[in-house]
Formats: sequence, C-alpha cells, structure tokens
Amino acid sequence: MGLEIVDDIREDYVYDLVKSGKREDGRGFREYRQISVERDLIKRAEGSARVKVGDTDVLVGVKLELGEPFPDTPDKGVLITNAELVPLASPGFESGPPNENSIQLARVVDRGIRGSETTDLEKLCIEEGEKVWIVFIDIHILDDNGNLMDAAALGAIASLLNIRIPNEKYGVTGENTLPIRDTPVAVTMVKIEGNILVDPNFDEENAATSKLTVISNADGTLSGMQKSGSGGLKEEEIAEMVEIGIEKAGEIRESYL
Amino acid sequence: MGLEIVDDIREDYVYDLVKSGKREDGRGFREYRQISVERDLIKRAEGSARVKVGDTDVLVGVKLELGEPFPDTPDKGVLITNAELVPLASPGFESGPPNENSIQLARVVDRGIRGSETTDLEKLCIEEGEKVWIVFIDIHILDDNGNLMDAAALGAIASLLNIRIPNEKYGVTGENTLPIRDTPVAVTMVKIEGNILVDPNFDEENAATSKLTVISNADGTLSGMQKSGSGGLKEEEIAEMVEIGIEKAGEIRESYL
Amino acid sequence: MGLEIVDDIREDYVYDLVKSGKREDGRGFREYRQISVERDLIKRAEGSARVKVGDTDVLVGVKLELGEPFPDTPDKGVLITNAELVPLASPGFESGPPNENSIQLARVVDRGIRGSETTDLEKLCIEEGEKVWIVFIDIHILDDNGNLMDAAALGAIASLLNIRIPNEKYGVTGENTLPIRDTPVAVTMVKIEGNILVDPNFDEENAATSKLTVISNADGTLSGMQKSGSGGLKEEEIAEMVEIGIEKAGEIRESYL
Amino acid sequence: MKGEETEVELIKEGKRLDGRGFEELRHIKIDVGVLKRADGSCYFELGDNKVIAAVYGPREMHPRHAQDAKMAVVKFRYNMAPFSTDDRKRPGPDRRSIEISKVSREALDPVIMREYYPKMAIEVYAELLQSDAGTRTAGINAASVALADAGIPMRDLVSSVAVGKIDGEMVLDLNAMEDNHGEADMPVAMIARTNTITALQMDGRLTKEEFERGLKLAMGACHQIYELQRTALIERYSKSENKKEEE
Amino acid sequence: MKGEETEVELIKEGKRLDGRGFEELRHIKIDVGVLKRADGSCYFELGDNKVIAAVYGPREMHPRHAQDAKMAVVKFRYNMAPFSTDDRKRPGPDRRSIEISKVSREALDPVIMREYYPKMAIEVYAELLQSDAGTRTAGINAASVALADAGIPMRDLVSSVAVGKIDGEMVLDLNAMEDNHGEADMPVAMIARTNTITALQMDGRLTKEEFERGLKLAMGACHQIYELQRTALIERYSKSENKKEEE
Amino acid sequence: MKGEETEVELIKEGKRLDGRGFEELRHIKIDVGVLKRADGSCYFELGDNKVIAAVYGPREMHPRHAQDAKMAVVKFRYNMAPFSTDDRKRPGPDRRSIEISKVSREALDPVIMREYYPKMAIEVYAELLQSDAGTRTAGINAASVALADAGIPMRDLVSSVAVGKIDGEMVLDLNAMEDNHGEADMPVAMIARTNTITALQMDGRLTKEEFERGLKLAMGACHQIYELQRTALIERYSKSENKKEEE
Repeated sequence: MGLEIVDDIREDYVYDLVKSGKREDGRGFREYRQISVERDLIKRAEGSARVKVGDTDVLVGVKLELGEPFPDTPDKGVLITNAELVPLASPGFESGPPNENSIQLARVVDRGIRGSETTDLEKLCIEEGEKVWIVFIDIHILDDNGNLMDAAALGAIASLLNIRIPNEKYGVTGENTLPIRDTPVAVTMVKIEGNILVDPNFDEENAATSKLTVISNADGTLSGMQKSGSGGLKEEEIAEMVEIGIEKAGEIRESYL
Repeated sequence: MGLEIVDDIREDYVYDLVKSGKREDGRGFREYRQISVERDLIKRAEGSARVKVGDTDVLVGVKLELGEPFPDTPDKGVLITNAELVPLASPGFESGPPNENSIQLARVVDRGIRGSETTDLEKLCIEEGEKVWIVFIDIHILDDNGNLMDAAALGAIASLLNIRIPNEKYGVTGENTLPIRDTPVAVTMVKIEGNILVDPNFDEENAATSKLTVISNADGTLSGMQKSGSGGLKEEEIAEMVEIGIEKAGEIRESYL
Repeated sequence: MGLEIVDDIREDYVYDLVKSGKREDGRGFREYRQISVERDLIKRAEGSARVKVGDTDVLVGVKLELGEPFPDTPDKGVLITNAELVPLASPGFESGPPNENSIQLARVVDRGIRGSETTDLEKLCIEEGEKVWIVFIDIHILDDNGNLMDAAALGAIASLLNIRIPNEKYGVTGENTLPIRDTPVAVTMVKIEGNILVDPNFDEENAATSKLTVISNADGTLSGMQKSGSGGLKEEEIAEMVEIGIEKAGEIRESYL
Repeated sequence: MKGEETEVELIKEGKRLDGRGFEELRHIKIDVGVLKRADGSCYFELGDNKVIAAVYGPREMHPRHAQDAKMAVVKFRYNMAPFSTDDRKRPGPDRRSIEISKVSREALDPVIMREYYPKMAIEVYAELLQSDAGTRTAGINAASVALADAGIPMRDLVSSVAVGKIDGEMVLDLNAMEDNHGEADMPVAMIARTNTITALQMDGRLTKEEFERGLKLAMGACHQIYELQRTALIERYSKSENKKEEE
Repeated sequence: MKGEETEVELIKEGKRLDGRGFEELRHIKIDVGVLKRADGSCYFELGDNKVIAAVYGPREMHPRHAQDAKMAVVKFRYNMAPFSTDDRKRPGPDRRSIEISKVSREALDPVIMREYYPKMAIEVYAELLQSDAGTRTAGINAASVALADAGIPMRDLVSSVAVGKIDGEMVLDLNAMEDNHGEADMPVAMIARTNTITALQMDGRLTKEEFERGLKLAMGACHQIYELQRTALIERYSKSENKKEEE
Repeated sequence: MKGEETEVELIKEGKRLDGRGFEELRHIKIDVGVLKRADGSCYFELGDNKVIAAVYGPREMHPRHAQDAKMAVVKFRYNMAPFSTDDRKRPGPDRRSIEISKVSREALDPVIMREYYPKMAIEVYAELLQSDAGTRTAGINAASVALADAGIPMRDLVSSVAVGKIDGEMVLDLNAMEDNHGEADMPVAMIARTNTITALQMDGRLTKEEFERGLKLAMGACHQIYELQRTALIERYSKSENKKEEE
C-alpha cells in the first residue's frame, strides 16, 4: 500500500512536469537520452552489443548453432529471439519463465527484423531440409530505466551487423559473415497529458497509459508497430508518432549503426 | 465462506427434491436431458462433434498426424485422448495444466474406446515400426452444467465415426475412412438419498457423494466403468446401475449414432 | 510460530548435550549409528541397495537403458544421478520438482562416483557415437532422520557393485557385469559448539550451522568434498574433518562393501 | 507474414481469391449469451474463424498480492483449441497466445469501468474453435460483446479488424491464404464512437502512406462491426425482455 | 489391457502361469510402523508389488484457499519410484498416477472421519518401490493401514484387490503378465464390514454376468485382505503395549 | 573434471598455457555501483569471466510462509546468460545453477547480519555474462561487493577463488581449458580477516596432502582478492563523497 502511494505521487509529478512542458531529466519531448553502443563484448557469442539509453542497459548476444529447418521452409535458416527480464534489472522483475512483457519485447524485436527482411535466411541454409543455422538472438536486460524496447531492438540489429559465422567450430564451409539487408530501428513514444514524448524513462513509462513503438527501415518504410498500455490513441496522434518515429530512427541509424 | 453457504443450500434443495421424487429440471430419475449432436463443425479437424446434453456443451475434435508407433506395438496407430476444462466453461475451472478431473475425464473416455476396440489400430499403420497415424481426440469443454463424461464420450465416438484420413495432406496413400468396430456409450449415474439418477446436472453432481459411469457396447457388453466421489456404493446398487447403464446406452446409440 | 519455538528448544537441547560431551542417542562424537545394507531388493532394477543409518532409510536403484552418448564423449556411457526427497520421508518435504537439497544430494553423490572414476564409462559404449548404456542412479529417500548424504552415497556404490547389464533385454551382446574400479565412501560431519560430530542425526543436522561431507577412496585419496550450511569452518577444523572422514570411510568400506 | 516471397497470385481481375473486393469484410455472425455458466458470452464468426468468448466477474481477485486497490484487474486468456489449426496445436499457452492475450486485454481496458470494482477481477476468455487468420480481432469482438452481456459497466464497445497488403494492394480483413503469402498484416481495435484506437500492431513492410490508408480502412470496417455488435446485443436484450413479459 | 490380442496362453491345465488357482491371491506381507518420521506407515507386499505408505497429519492445510471449513481435506499421492518399473519411470507425476491418486483418495475418503478436523489436511503418500500389476490396490491397502497407524479416526479399514479376465476366465488379482495379455482388469476397493464399494474401475471388455461374477470374487478377497490388515495392526498394537509394559 | 584423461599438456616449461605461474591469479577488474535500479551492484571480471551482481533489499519476503521470524532470508540466484557459454545455454535454472546458488548463498550467509531484518528478504542476483571456469567464485566475489554497496550490514567481505590440479601440480584459479582437462577442481570462499572458510567443494581426485596444499593456496589468494574488493569499495565511497562535497 505504501508503495502504491509513492507510485501515485511519482505519476502526479510526471504529469505536472509534462503539463509545464518539462521532463524529469530536463530533456525536450522529442529528445532521446544519451545512447551508447558497445560491440563484441562477449567472445563466446558470435555477435553481441551492449546498448545504453540513459541508464537503461541491455546486453544482446547472438549465438549460431546447427539445426534442422522448419518443415515449411526447408531452405531457410531459423531466427529465434528471446528476452529475459532477469530480476537483477528491476525490483519488479521476478525469476521464472518469461512473462507477457518479456515475450512481447522479444516478439516485437523479432517482427521488426523479419518485417524488414534484415537477414537473408536463405543464406543460412547449409543443406536443404536437413541442416541450417539457427540464429539465437538473446536479449538480456541488465538495468531497466525505461524504454527497453528501443534499446533491445538496437542491440539486436547492432549484434547482427557483425556476426561471425562459426563454420570451423561446426566443421562446415561457407561465408563467415551474414549479409544484412536492412537496419530496422525502433522508436518508442508515450502519450502523457496530450503530449507525445519519445524515449520514455521509467517513471514516464509508468505514468503513461498509451505507448507506441514504431519500427522503420533505412528507406523510411515501416517494418513493425506495436501499441501497448491500457489507454487509447487518436488517428492523428498515431500519424504524428509514425512521423516522429521514422525521423528519430534515421538519426539513430546514422549515429550508431 | 459466503459461497459455501450457498453450496449447502443448493445441496439441501437437491436432497429435498429427490426425497419427494423430483428433480430440479422436472425430469424423471431415469431420464436424460435433451441431447443434440452436431457433426463436422470444425473443418480444420479430421472429425468433430459438438454434443449438448441439456446446457452441458462439449466440442470434440479429432486430428490425425503422422508419427512413430510405440516400440511395443510397431504395427499399430496411436490414440491419444486429451481433455481441457478451459476456464470459459465453469467458474470453478482454472487455467493451467490438466488437473485430476480433466485427466480422469480423458482417461475414462480413452479406456471406453480402447476397451471396445472401437478403432482397429492396425489399420492406422502405414509403415511398420516407422510411420503410423497418431489420432488425437481433443475434448474441449464449453459449458459445464453437469455430466461432462457422457457428453465427452458421445462426442468422441461421434467424431471417430466419420473421420476423413488426411492421406493427401501428408502425401501417403491409403483408405480415407476408418472402420469403426463398435460404438461405446457412457452413461453416468449418481446416488442421492438412496435413489439412482441418470445424467446428473451440475447441482446433482455436486450434491451426490457417489457417481458411477458405465460404458457399454452395441452388444450389451461393458467396456469401461469408473466410480468417483467420496462415498460408497452397495453391490446391488452397482448391479442396478449397470443394468440402467446398458439400457440407456442402447437408447442413446439408436438415436444419436 | 509454535513450531519455531519447538525447533529452538530442540536446538538448545542438542547444544547443551554436546557441551557436556553427549549426543541425543548416546553415541560418541566419532561414532556412526547402526548401518545396514540390503542388496538386490528390487528385481525390476539392474542393481539396488537399501541403506539404513540408524532410522535414516534410503533406497537406491540403478537402471540401465540404451541411448545416445554425449557428443563430446562419443565412446563413453552416460551416468545420471537423481535424488527424490519424496514427501513420504519427512514432514518438511514437498511434492514437486527437485529442490536445491535434493539436487545437491544427487550432484555430490554423482561427483564422488565420477571423481574416483568408479565406473569405467568406456566399458558402457556399445557403438561409438551411436549407442551406449545410460546408467540411471535413482536415490529414493524413505525416511529422513539425518545424514541422507552418507546413506545415499553408500547405497549408490553398493548398487553399482553388482549390477547386471541387461544385454538380452535390449538384444545386444557384451559383458554382464560392470567392473568397478574404486569404492568412494562419503562421511559427513557437523560442527556444534566447537566439536566435530560424525553422522549427524536429524536434530544435530538442524542445530549445526556447518556441515562437511568428505568422500574418499580405497587408497585414501579424496574424490569429493562439499561444505554446506550457513556457518564457517577453520582450516584446522577442515583438516581434522578430512582426517576423520578418510578413517571412517575405511571402516565403512571394510564392513559394508 | 513469414517473410516469404509472394509466389501466389492473391488478386485476380480486381478480386481476391475468395471473391471479395479489397475493402470487403468476410461474413460475420454474432450470437449473444450462448453459454449458461458464464456471466456473459458471445459466439463470433468471421469467415472461417469461430470463437466463443466468456466473461466471469467481477469476482474476488486471486492471488491477493495481484489485486489493484484502485480498480478491477482484467484478465484475458486467448486460447486455441487443439483442433482449431491446420496442424494440431499443443494444448496450453505459447508465446504467441500470451502476447495476443496482452494486446487483447489492453484493447478492452479503456472501455471497462474498472474503477467501479477495486480489488476485483474481471476474467475474459476467448476460445478459438477454428482459425483462418484474424483470430485475435474475432476474439476482441467476441469478448467486447460478452463483457456487455455480462453486465460489466462499459463506456462503449470495442470493435476490431485487420488490414493487410497483398499483391501490393491494401485490403481489408486477410484470410489465412492472404496472411501467409501477403506482405503485411495490421490488426486494429477501436472504440467506434470516439474513433479511439485501443490496439494496433503491424507486421511486414509498409510505406507510411500505405499504413495511413490501411488504418483508415480498418477504422471504417470497425464502424461496420460495431453496428453488428450493437444489433446482436439489442436482439438479445429484446429477447430477454419478451421472455420476461411472457412469464 | 492394451487392446492386444491374447497371444499368450495364460491358463494351463486349470492353473495360472504362476501356479495359482483362479480365485487365489498372491502372497501378502504387511509391516506396520516401518517409518520413523511419518505419523503412520505401512509396508505392503502383494506378490512382486512392494509399496510403502506414509501418513502425515492432521496438520495445517496449505494453501489456505484450499481448506474446507467443514472437514479435513485428504491428499493422496501415488508415486512410482523410477526403478520400480521395467523401463525406468521418469520422476514426477504423470496422467496415470494423477488419476490413480484421485481414485485412491476417493476409496479412502468414506472411512476417514474428516469432520473431526475442519480446515486441516491429512496427507497420504504411497510410494511404489516395485510393481507387478495391482499397484493401486496395494497402495490403497497400505494407505488404509498407515492411516490407522497414524491414529486417524476411521469408521473402518478399506481393502482393495483387482479381478480380471484371462483366457476367457474371471480370475483374482492379475499379475503383470496376466494384465498385459488379459482381456479385462477391474480394481475394486471395499469397506469389508459393510460390503460398501468405495472404488471401482473397469477396463477391457466384460459381459454383465462376468462383471457381476468378478465383483463378487473381488469382494470375497477384500474380506481376506481385511483380516490380514487387522491382524497386522493388532500385532503392531500388542508389540507397542508389550514395550510399554517392559518400560 | 569430466573424468576425462589428461590428453592435453597443460604445463610447459614451468608455466601454464596462458603464461601464468602456478600460484598466479588471472587479471581481476572490479566496478562498484554499475546498475541504477538495484540497491547495490558490482561488475567483476576474472580473466574471461564477466559477471554482474545486484542486490535488492532488505524488503518484504514473499511468500509469507517462507519468512523467518528471527532473521532475514537471503535469496541467491546464479544465472548464466544464454550467450555466456560455448554452446548456447537454454534460459532458466538447471541443476548446476541451482546447486551453485545454494553454495553461494551459504558462502555469504555468515557475514550478513541477518538478525537485523527479521521476516525480510535480501535478494542477490549474479548474472554470468561470459564464462571461462571459476564462474561461481567470480559470482561470490561480485555479490559480496554488491551487498556492501547496497549498505547491507556485514561482518566482513567474502572472497572466493578456486584451486585445482593440472598435470599433477596444484595451481591457482583454473581457466576453462585447465578445468576441462585437469584432474581436480576445488572452489573455496573465505572471510579473509578471520580465515574462516564459508564455501568448499571438491571435484576430481586429490591426496590429502594435495588438498591441504590447495586449501592454503586458495586462502592466500582470497587475501589478495579481499584487498582488491576493499580498494574498489573505498574508491566508490570516496567518489560519492567527492560528489557530495562538490554539490
């Protein structure tokens, strides 16, 4: 109960700030927190990236293993995206099997990559119907200070961009890099008191009732979208968010990919 | 606690009625509620039947898939019966893995079919020891108003009676129908205040301490029996229930199969 | 709460006894309870032993099945040790998947056997990379009156010592016995009020904050060690425990293996 | 939207393979109050999709620590019957159904007057009996009507439909064939009276213009579905009224 | 009862393969109070079946919402040790053991004076150490004695045995070979003093007359088992008494 | 310690394959307070092992029946990231990680003043981001510092390292190559100031003399690690102090 009151107070604080045109950390409504991308930290992984967006800290590792293709796509590799909201990262996370938030996180990142056809899955086939590369994208959250989605999606594409295919380890021959055809970038926005804020921090995410993630590609096309939260959005708000999403994605792509 | 009192009152009500020779819905003790059987509602299934017994509503779907036989019966298909008491069907059902009630339901239906050797499992073998048809009988409860067992068993046999074997989909050759050798029918009875009532509705099922399901075949032989509930039955009561069970099964078989 | 007070009183009782040089059951500090080992009780198992240490009662069964080797050891059989603390054995055990205590029990027994290279796993290979014997050592606790570890470890090695390899059942040829190269024996000690007690009974185990299991072989070498409990041990205490452990293991080996 | 090449021609002579125009819904059938045990229920057919939704509550929320002191918690469980799909679906929740349950719950949350029932639970179950693409939209439509049938206080109904891109065209309400071979899929849920979007997902690849066109198309169709939902509820209500009068 | 043809000849010259007559039980051995930690326990051998049952309680029922305000809840867990079967059994409950646990609990419920302990739990565990058909009946017999050993107030003991049909004959107490190749199997549990049936299952195919004959056969054997159970408890009781007197 | 023959030569010309001497630790790097949400945190590198530990609490213990009326309950969760190992590790706890979590918790318990917080929980999480043998010791070292960073009252720090036997020699702090092909591995945790051993495991085969030598070697190295842990905490503390003064 005590905690709930604190939550209410924090929410009110966020509302009041936004009403007066401000944000907790002094940013403008359309401004991201400081982003950093560190690559190849994990030498046991075939690709990895640690992405910080402000204090939000996400480590993505990509592992490749040999396996069987799905029966309906015998000539394609398999992409599996998984997210773990480990209890290290937030007082609200619990041990146990993935909950709806971690599943949504993984699935939206996954769809963004598939929608843009980022990876040419046919290049990951070694023997049709028998042997293909299984690409595991594992999203490991270290510190949740809001907007995990954008950090996770950025970590995923940054990891994929320079994976080394472990042909030798598995005794197969083939190219050592994976051609990446596009670079989908996710931009998440919330609506608070009628205003659209990009890159919500933890308190803003909690205070907002509607959130929209817009994933877009280098050519400005959209390859994924997900509304979440228990509130609604108007058509014109969505249009504005899409506009902003594409613009911000361009900036991030240019700076960090 | 409030709910428990309501339960007690309902139980007393059922007892009082039965003592005066009556039932909640005006039926005689040996009378079934209105039964209806609708076939082939589900076109994704190889066989299906929706059975209503009064307000009890059960949907059974049968799917066939290719798979491996059990090592000790290499020349036989495999029959798997599964029941889901989904929380849609009753305020008392919960999400989660099958509990003892759904497991018992599935296993009794399954044994009734096996006991009568309804399906010639050898006809479901495509390549001995390698490839056989796996027949999944899935019992999906939609509305539990008592006596799920009889509705589920009737749905299972009604579904099996006209399955189409999906040879083309799986690229194998063979007959398109499955010869059904017998038609086991389950008849469930409860004992309340020394009386035997067939086809208990929800309140009667709750009020009774002993329940007996008798499964019998076209020739009057028995192919399954299951007593449940925390009460006992006398030898002569069981004998009477078996008698009634066989008779009622004959009536149902004639009208609905 | 009531129970916690009882626990406290029992603990104090154990402390007081130990301070005056005594134990609940009248034993000396370095004395085991009565041990008994019954072999081959379970004819469905390829080897079995029921070990009692005082009132502690453990049944170990070993089953062999054919299976695939691990990819990194294609020429070796597989050893799997599993322990079940079934709720029959103690008011504190609960149904459900293995908890940390049963996992630790199984893993320490397992390491003791591996460390001493008790079983020549290469003798369990039938066809390199394809077919090997999988040896399941299942530890089934019947009555937990303290020191499950020593009873379980003794049951495991006693079972292994005379397993019959089920070549005929699986239609393969080979030797019918498994050469056992060593006989690791576990000796568990607790520290209470500065004293070292071997073979703690249930109350002593609860009262002690530090416990050490020392597993040693016929030649006096160590093949496993595990400290548990929320207390610490001094270097010289550990040295003394190792000394005692090797000595007691020798006595047990001579009498029961 | 499996990232597959469009090898199948989905549009012929300006018509879709099932004969529909680009902006045409599949047939819809709505039955209200089809279950006896549930507090409210609805059977909804959308083409070959068949779904039953049931609502229980408001009732006590278990476990207690998950109660919300200020409003009711809505639980939503989207579940596919094992025989509802081409290949048998293993019983129990998978990652897809867990995500759909979340999206569906959030689609309905805005219209439910949750503040009336602090600490309580409102449970919504959508059972997919047969599937043919668009199952989550059918489930939301059914659930919305079942909530009303259960007498849960609501600001309005929620209506839902998907749009998608096939053979380069934005079309309404994809069927399974179109979904499997199309270029994009986009489920939408909306409060028709206020044109408020409560669910929005997109999958595949669309230009901004295509997206905007698709959203408008979906919003228009939601208005159609809303009328069908209202009609079904009015019929149900008048039937109950007639029954009462007869008594 | 695996629906297999009877290819094996199970009766030769009027005797069963293990030498028994048609109405003959396998050897039975009963030890009471074999475990120290449990409140009551019993080791029961029926031919090659070996089972230990333990009883804990009455004690507090967890979780609370599963408590019954009017009487104790009986929990029963039938569990096979991994090494008890021909092929190793994976640890943990499977569908078969969950059903058997339910049937066994309901076999014992009628004799336990549950009304004495509202809100409490009485926990019964039956561990199958070696199996040879008839395990559930052995488990019920063992549990019944263990309940008495634990001092749980009971109206009477419950006794249990199976009958079945092999080579066309109704026989008592099938062993594994007979069960695998027989035509029907029918486990029965009974309160001997009142001839009240508390468990009854049937599997396979029987005529009405065969069923009735089988039931009578089982009821007769339950009386025999009941005497053995009583004798074992009396011996145990007199031993404890003697011990007390010696002290 | 997989019971494999030592086919690989692990010591050449008195040096180990990575150039270390027998009694030499791998490089160690410690960063304190690396996470914002956690109450305390620590990043610890030991050679190629990379681990982050976080501490939450003291806070309310769930579920209630697991509370200890006399002291705080310490929870420890050792978890390997899926990409931390050579072959991808399936997410979620396995038997190994459950045992390590227990051993690590018991290594830390003796220094935590648990009696200050009856009924509360202190939660410790160690996430292994990259592994190269010795992960549990790295996890304990990181957790110990994170506990201090969280302001949990402690009697002292706990320091941990493994020793092992390779090519017949007792050496300090095995790497993965040495662990896979060595003859014994022995992780130790210690309260440096009092030379109290709080964790001890052994795996492989050692003589009593080798064991004793190994233990001494580990204890010496724990003193080195203890100094590094203290230094890291002092640096962190002085930084915060400076920050405060600047304000």
